[in-house]
Amino acid sequence: MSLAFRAAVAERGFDVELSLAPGEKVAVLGHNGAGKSTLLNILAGTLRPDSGTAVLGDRRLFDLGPRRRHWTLPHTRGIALLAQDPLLFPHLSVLENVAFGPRVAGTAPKQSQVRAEHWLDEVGVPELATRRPKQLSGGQAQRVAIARALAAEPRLLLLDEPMAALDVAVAPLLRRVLGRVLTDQATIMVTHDLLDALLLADRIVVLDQGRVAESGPTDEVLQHPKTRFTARIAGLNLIRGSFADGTVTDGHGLSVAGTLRDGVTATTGVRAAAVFAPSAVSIFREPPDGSPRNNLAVTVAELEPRGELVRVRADDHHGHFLAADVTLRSVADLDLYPGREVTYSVKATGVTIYPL
Amino acid sequence: MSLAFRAAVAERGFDVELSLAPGEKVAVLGHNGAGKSTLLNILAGTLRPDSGTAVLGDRRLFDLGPRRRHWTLPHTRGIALLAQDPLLFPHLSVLENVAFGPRVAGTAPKQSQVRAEHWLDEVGVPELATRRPKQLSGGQAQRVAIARALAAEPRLLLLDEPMAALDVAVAPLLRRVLGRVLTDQATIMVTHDLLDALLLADRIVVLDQGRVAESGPTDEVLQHPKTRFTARIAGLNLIRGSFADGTVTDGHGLSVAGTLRDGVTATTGVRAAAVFAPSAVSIFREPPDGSPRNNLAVTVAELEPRGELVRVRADDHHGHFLAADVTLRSVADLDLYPGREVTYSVKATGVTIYPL
Amino acid sequence: MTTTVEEASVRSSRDPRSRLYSGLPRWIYLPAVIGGLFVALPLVAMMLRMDWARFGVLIASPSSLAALTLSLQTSFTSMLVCLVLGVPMAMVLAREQFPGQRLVRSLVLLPLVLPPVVGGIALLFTFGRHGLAAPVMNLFGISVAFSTVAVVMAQTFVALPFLVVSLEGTLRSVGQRYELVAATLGARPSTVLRKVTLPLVLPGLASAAVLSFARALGEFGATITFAGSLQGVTRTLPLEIYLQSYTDTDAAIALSLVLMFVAVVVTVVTASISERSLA
Amino acid sequence: MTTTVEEASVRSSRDPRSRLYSGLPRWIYLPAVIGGLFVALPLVAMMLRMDWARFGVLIASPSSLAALTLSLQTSFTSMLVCLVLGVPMAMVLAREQFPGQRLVRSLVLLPLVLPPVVGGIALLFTFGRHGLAAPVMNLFGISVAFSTVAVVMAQTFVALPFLVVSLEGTLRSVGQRYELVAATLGARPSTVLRKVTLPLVLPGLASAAVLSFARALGEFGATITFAGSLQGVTRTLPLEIYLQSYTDTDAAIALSLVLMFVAVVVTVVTASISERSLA
Amino acid sequence: SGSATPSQTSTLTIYAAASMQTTFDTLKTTFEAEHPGTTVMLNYAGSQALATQLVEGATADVFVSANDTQMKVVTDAGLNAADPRVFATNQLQIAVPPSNPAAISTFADLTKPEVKLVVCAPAVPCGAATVKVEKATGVTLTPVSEEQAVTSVLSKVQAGEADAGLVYKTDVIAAGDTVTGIEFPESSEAINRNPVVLLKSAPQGELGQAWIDLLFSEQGQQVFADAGFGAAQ
Ligand SMILES: Nc1ncnc2c1ncn2[C@@H]1O[C@H](COP(=O)(O)OP(=O)(O)OP(=O)(O)O)[C@@H](O)[C@H]1O
Ligand SMILES: Nc1ncnc2c1ncn2[C@@H]1O[C@H](COP(=O)(O)OP(=O)(O)OP(=O)(O)O)[C@@H](O)[C@H]1O
Ligand SMILES: [Mg+2]
Ligand SMILES: [Mg+2]
Repeated sequence: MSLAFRAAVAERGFDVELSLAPGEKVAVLGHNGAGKSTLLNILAGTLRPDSGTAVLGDRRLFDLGPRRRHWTLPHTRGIALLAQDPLLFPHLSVLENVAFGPRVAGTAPKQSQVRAEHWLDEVGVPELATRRPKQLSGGQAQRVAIARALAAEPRLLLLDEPMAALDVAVAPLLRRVLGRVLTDQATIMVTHDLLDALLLADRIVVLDQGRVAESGPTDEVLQHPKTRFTARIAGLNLIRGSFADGTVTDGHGLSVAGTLRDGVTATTGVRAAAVFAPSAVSIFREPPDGSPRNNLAVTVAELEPRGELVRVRADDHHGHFLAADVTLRSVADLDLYPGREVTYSVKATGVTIYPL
Repeated sequence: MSLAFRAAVAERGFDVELSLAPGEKVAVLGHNGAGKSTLLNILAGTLRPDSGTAVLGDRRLFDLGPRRRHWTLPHTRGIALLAQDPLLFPHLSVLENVAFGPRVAGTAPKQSQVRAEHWLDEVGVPELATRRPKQLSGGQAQRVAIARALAAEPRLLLLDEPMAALDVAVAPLLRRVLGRVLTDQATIMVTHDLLDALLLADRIVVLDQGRVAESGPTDEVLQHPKTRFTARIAGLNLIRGSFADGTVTDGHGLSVAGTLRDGVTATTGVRAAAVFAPSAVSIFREPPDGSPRNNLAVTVAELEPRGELVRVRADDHHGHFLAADVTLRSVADLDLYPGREVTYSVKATGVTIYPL
Repeated sequence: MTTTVEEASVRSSRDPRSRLYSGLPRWIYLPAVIGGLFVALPLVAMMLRMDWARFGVLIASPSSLAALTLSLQTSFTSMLVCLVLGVPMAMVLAREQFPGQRLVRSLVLLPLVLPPVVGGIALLFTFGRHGLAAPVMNLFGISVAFSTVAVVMAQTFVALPFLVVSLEGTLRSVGQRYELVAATLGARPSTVLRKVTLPLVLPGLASAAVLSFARALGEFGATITFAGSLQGVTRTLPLEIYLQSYTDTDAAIALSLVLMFVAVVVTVVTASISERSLA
Repeated sequence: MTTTVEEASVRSSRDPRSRLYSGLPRWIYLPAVIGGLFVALPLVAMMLRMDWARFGVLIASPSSLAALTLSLQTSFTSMLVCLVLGVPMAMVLAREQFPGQRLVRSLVLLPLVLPPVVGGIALLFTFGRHGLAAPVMNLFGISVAFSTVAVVMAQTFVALPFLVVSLEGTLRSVGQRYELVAATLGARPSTVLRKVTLPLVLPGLASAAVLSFARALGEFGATITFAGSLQGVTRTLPLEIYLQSYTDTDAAIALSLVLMFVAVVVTVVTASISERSLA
Repeated sequence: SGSATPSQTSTLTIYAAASMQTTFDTLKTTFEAEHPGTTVMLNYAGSQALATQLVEGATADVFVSANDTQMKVVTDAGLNAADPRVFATNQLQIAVPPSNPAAISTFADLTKPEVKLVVCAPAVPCGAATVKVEKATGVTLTPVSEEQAVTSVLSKVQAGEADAGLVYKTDVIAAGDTVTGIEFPESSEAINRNPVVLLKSAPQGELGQAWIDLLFSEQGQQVFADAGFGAAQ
């Protein structure tokens, strides 16, 4: 089931073009308000764009523009949408919820029930069949919602942050369920979570301010981001500039030394990206006198705790916000706070360079 | 302003005893549903316990029990409560919001305004005075809410996850504001965030299922937790048992070798805790043949992504869930998933042992 | 000593449910109780005036029974008509946005505030023999004057706004999210309506229906003006009460009490049912 | 070809606001429009019947003007009384939990369904010279029957439930959180009420007040029974309409149109004000 | 005390059946001219509503009923200062729309099956009169509606909803040219009497008596005759 999609919603500053190969699973990443939900809603048919066209497999979903007013209703599209809130119908039992899709498609009650039982089994909660939705935990409800969406046998499944509302303890199990049941299912999944993308998606599409910022195979995009925005999502620091002698120098004169990515070559003057992980950064109060080749004077902008680590973001005065991960203890010891001047130190072996 | 507090709410399984030295700042930690908000609501006077007594400074807040029905109304207590949602009065300007406390306490309009301006200045947003609450961002609104609470000059300030609803980018700035303005303010702050506790609190109280699980000076509790629950909150693995020969052995025969905490001694047979950080754990598919003294056979239970790292929790079949932090890449390389059998390997130098 | 304030505030603590702070100033109970009494006393006064010994006889007279039966039948029918017309109206008002929506909503509300007699005159002007709709109605040989149908029309006219207004509120507060999910699962709009929307708003629908039933039950002015008053055909309970009040005040009171009783039972029962199903 | 379904569904797309899927089956517009016409046509019919050339003369007669003035005065006063009694009632119903709450709520609703004439009789039984409250009232030398005060009482009796029911809904949906915050900032309950609760529910309060004003404006049956019909003292606009209908139907229609006009203006204006302040 | 002292202003309160509205409004002007400083307050409603109000303690000087029945309610309660007197009488007429679509000309025509006839319910005075006529003539009417009030009968004839209605002659005259009245001899079988009485608790007893006197005066009787009433008894 291939998808060709283009749509614009002026009011939301949304203008996205997208195409999917048959059976491909796509993760859509992006900041809050980037237009991820807008994309899914247009596809599902609950929001009509100002203009655009979309074709799923052999069927036109919409074709809107000057003089073109083709628009199909959601229930004719074969596209199921599952959001953060499972939204199980509260007046139906779990089994009836899952059987809803088959039933409204005209399948006989008996057969619908069999199919519902099959999918409940697939998502690992066959024992919940007779419960009411309000008797379920968040994780159970979300599994049932997945079963319900799949039982409708959609040609395309849309998932809008399906794990965002779940306990951290439940999300991994659900991720595993999804990994198993989505094997042959064309899927577009919106997520804030790198792990989802990594484990479940063949391709990543990054949206920024209603536009596609980057798109490509999952590994490639995450390991070698081309835009600073994607780098930030992937949790990496990225500096773009021209390459010369193992060093990338940006327009403001900031230079970062590093090692070329395996198997690539670069000629002097070519546009290139230098990428390093926050964990590769050490923080010093005074510029250190040691082996690391890269010492950047920065001003701490914000501290964001992540478990035992704290991610420190700092302004390098060249237009970059660079992240470093340090321990809670170091934050206290170094007396880090927004506004403090420190030095980021990165070994050249921790920096990967590749041409853009 | 010292506080002596004891209260029980049978319906919520809540039974907490607590006392505070004058001016002490306390962080209350605990799982969802542990009773943190219940504690604050009883103190603020918006919830009446079944029984209990509380005295703040020289004033009795309540004294409930068989035949004892002393209960003061919230507005007479001098206890301000600030929750996750800033709840600025939408029909008043920012300045009027902050001046609300002084005004209802009978201060003259002019003076109230001066005081409101002072506190807006303190929290760093004097320029917002004339705005309406709906014209503020989440972080701005929360700062104004802090100013409003402080302008009421409460004898005790209660903060219920004041930063939970804020963008990660805004929280650190607000934390800094709090650190500055709360200097001389008796405060009880509920938080899920270690960094808050570390930076803002003198003391930590950990609640679990409506009871105080642990309580003590911040550093002591976080570095040397006494209960597994607290260890988990502090992001550490804890095994309790009896000490013998540099090793702690629990009731199920699980042994962990480590090094004694600086400056303490332990005799054989004494009850002791062995603590190690998730980052000290390496994961192997097969038991490795190397220097680490501790190799524990475990079953992966869940994967929880945290930035570039993934926290793996695994069951050691001795009643512990042990955490390990590995990179995203390792999760994929090791093919980790819930149910997989692996080995956790920890060097003895990574394990701290201290008597309980 | 601050005891006075404190003690007073614990007064209601004997009720275990009131452990949450209500924050009401104490003086507010004074006007609230006065208001409650103002509404309740007249009802009590009516009961006290009743000659209970004659109650059974009074309400069992043939004309009373005929009126009661007719009232229950027509009110029930009106409720059904209100459902058939009012549910779609509420759905369109709640789910669609169109220009002039506010005006339409306030027009629909108008029968609430129109004196019912004026409403009856307006109905005569519309559906009467020489009314606005007469040409169309004559074409189909329909004549409603002086028939039970006219009673139902008058009752529907005054009761419809109650149903529309309260159901629109329910629909808005339930929101559209479940309906959208059902659509993406392949359910066509009619199916969504039948299998999702209506079951979801059932408690609200029930209480809206009851409100319209109760209003229809009490309808007097529009009925007498538009439908007339003939025993067994158009003379509903309120009309019978009015007529009885000429000759036998006791009978009128007795019938009023019956009317009130039916209304209270229906509303209390529905309220408790819908509260339970919401819980 | 699925064109038919698709094309039809885009019909409303000329309205830029309807970019969101409403999910209504198309057939639902049929009963909705029929329902709308059923309510609107009678009002149109009345306007068509009006002899507009005489309109000005008819509504400007001394008795009409006296009735209009009296109606506006008494309805406004009733609205104030409804506010004074109804706001506390709504607050207690919304914020407190007490046994029998459901019964109290349905008793308060009763005047909604009681035929107003019966309501008037009940008021006579209570506040009339020989009524239930007479001993108390005589003690203070108060006599209300057949005075303008009686008109206000009759109107308040029927209008109060409108205010209480709609305000209680608003109070519940606004919730108690702001009130609790204000209390922890040191505001006593009365201050919270004045400085927080009332300003917060202002839009809902305004529309509830208007609803009660409009209902009071249209009150007929209880007024004529309890207060009588003295020009300038108790003869409000609906009573004048009733009297005029004996002799001059045109005048009655003209006055009804005036009544409707006042009601629509007041409701539309308030609706748009409260929508604006909610936005 | 009040009426004799012209310098004082006084108010005379009269509870009058709604059917008296036109005539009493005329007489009010006359009366106020003759008694400077006096205001006449007229409370018009159905006789039955007025009787209830009086029994429930309303204060008035004069009660004017549209029939003997409601007067009896008041006298039975002992509220009267003197015996009621009948100052005018009234007779039924057939009211038809101006076009007279059913071509009614006699009382017997009302029994034609295609005629939509509305009458008053037996409980109200005009209905009681209708029953009397039926009994006296042996004719059985089959009305489509038995209305609660004369106005309801009239408005249905005016609207053309009914082909004919039985109401009082005075009502037909008051309705002007919106209906046409048809006299029928059988109406003499049921003469309706309009009694008036001074009330015991009258605050303005003398003025009240003056009003009653006005009703029986030549001038008063002329006003009633113009409105279609029969003479006092
Ligand atoms: N109902 C709406 N009406 C108008 N604009 C809207 C509406 N919903 C969202 N927007 C705007 O459209 C843009 C895209 O929003 P969208 O919900 O698609 O973002 P998102 O990527 O899903 O964000 P999030 O991660 O917060 O879910 C944002 O600027 C948002 O403010
Ligand atoms: N209004 C309520 N009525 C009854 N029980 C409640 C109510 N609110 C909370 N509880 C129960 O009381 C217990 C303590 O809840 P509380 O809100 O104090 O937890 P918490 O520590 O603040 O949790 P969280 O981190 O989720 O805010 C829980 O078991 C909860 O289910
Ligand atoms: Mg979204
Ligand atoms: Mg909480």
